[in-house]
Amino acid sequence: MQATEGKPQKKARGADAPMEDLWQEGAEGRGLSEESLVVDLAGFEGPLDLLLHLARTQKVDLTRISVLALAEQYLAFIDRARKIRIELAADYLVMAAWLAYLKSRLLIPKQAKDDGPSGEEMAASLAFRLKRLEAMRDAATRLINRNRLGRDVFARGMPEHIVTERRSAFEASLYDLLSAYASLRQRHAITQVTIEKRNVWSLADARELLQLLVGTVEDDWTALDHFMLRYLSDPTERTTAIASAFAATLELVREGRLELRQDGVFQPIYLRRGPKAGEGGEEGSAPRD
Amino acid sequence: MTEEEERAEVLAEEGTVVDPRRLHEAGRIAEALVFASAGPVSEAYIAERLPRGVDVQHVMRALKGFYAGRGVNLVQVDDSWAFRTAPDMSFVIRTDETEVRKLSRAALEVLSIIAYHQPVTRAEIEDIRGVQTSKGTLDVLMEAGWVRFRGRRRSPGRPVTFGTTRDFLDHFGLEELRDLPGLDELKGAGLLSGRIPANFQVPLPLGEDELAEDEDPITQMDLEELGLLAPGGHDEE
Amino acid sequence: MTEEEERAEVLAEEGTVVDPRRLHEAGRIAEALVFASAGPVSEAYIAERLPRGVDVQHVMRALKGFYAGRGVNLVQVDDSWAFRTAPDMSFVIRTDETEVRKLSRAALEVLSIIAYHQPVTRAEIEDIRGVQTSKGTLDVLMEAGWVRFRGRRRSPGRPVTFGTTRDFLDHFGLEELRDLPGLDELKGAGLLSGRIPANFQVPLPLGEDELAEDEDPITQMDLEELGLLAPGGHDEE
Repeated sequence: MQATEGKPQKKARGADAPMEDLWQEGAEGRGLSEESLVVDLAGFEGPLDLLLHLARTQKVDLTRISVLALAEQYLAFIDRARKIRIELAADYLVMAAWLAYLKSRLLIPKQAKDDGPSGEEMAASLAFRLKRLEAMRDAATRLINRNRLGRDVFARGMPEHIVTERRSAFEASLYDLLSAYASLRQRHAITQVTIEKRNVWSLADARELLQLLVGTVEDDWTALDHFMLRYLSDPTERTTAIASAFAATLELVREGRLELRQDGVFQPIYLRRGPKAGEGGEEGSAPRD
Repeated sequence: MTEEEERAEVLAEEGTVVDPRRLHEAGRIAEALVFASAGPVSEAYIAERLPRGVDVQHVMRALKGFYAGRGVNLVQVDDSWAFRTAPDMSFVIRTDETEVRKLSRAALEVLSIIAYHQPVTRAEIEDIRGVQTSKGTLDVLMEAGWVRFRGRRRSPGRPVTFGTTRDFLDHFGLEELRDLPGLDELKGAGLLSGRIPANFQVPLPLGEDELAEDEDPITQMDLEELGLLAPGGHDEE
Repeated sequence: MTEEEERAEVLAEEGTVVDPRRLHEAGRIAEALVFASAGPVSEAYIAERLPRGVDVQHVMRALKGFYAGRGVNLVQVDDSWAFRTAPDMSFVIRTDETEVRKLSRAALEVLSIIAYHQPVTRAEIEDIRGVQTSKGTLDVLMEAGWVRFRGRRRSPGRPVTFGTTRDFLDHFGLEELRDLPGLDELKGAGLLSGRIPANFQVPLPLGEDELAEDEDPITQMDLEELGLLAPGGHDEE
């Protein structure tokens, strides 16, 4: 864009910016830098995207990358993620397994009667996929930076109606047709499904109930299950109630309103008033001393 | 028909000289037709309305040349023609209302894969990207009018194939698909096929000299760890 | 008069010397501005965007002359400028032509049901849509040439069955009915969400020329009986 006239120029930037931001955001959102290997998979679109990013850190043409080093990097990355207990999507783990296999293929001499693909073939196919993905990304960038209609190039603003080219006087695209059909069918399909309403205890429900209970708990240890059962009329609610209640108990313990004790695995959980049991229940439901 | 007209017509059919006045008139008609429309007008439609014996391609080419250096250019989009402002005029015309659809990174990637690989099935798109196409991505592209169902692949399951539309060409200022940037190089490099091309360089797997600065070469330790890599991750940093 | 001559004339009138390249550039800008605008553009607006020291009136007069003999003219409306197709071009640009209408939502729904579920009776269409279909909707689709009577169902009342036409396929860019995307593809394109029951199905439409087992071909008799012998049948009753 040439010309320096203030206003339109600024507009021009403004219009360009979102497109570029989109890309930059994508790059910045990746929690992976060369210095510190911070693990964050949020910015990546699947294992291939992550691999491509790692490959770029090798700073060589993709046809010349060391696939072995790449596999190492990826596996190290995944290890790190598991260590800090990041839940990895299955496809990341599948890729890790494949790369571990590839690594073994590359390092262990080929056996005589081995009919699987050779390590070199596997490496080549990986390099090819990375190269192809990168090529498509470059193509996308070049495409988006072309002179685009409505942004850089404009159509006649005041069109006149010319004799219609279509034989039909109606206009509709295949997309219109299909989306009409899909949403119609979907609308009816969904209204026919009735999902049985499940009674679920929310954490808030459980907390409220427990705070009520705290007032009645003596200084003696009492079993949690015991408590819960007392308030449950419907047996189907048991599981959800106990789960939510337990989570709420932990919260109350942290706040010092409750103490918990369990003698062993699968043993009943006991609770009693904590040192700060009487202090301000923020919902008015908790009795104040 | 006068003798002269007859002669002109014969000549026109032979692709030679045409009465210049007639050619001028044909140019005016074509110009008016394309100018009147905001969208591209097909060559066949224009041809039907030209005086008999005038070659539409000849007329359009002359018109294109005539407008080449002006503020408004005649451009070809597939088998159609449209007037568009010259690209270097964008800075004058841009207004506040000027807004172009913003595509997500994923949508843009899918769009370019469809453009370069068409006809392409959804499975192929996913193979190239290495991830499932999230719901709504193809939807957005179809709604924008850039992507369409093309047909079905003659293979098991007859999967639907996707391709781009004329609006796509129009939007990105392409005359035809062959004008896609870098198409020939990509083809030449075999990057538009599903299979690894024969000439694709196989990287040297043990090229230690190609390691990046922040990488260590493989050690005996690593070798021992082989096979045990998945669950543990016992090494300290 | 050529552009060059026009420019020379303007200069002579002015009595000043303006760089001809600058003048040409000013013409391009004015041209692009007027072309892209949705309404007539005021001279003041154009003037603001021209290179400094260029007189807008001279630029516009020169442009007007440039387009005078062409298929498109630059015309002045009060103090504003607009492009209009040349008056003698009205025989190609018939502005009285009916506008292309968008198909209504209801019509789209009915059309898509007919496409997927053909051969289908009116009662069945209504059953799938869950609402009554007005006669007008089917009429519109027939008028558009996308829907036709296929035959009659061999069931009580012998209801008429509907199907799509060759024009339907042409218009929507389909080679055959089997090219209509199926359940998986609709899902894949994001048109159907995952929240659909397991027994949900999208039918595979029956080809245009095949009759279903319980279907009889439609006859001339039937058409007359239905009172639907279209345009030709202006018979008195």
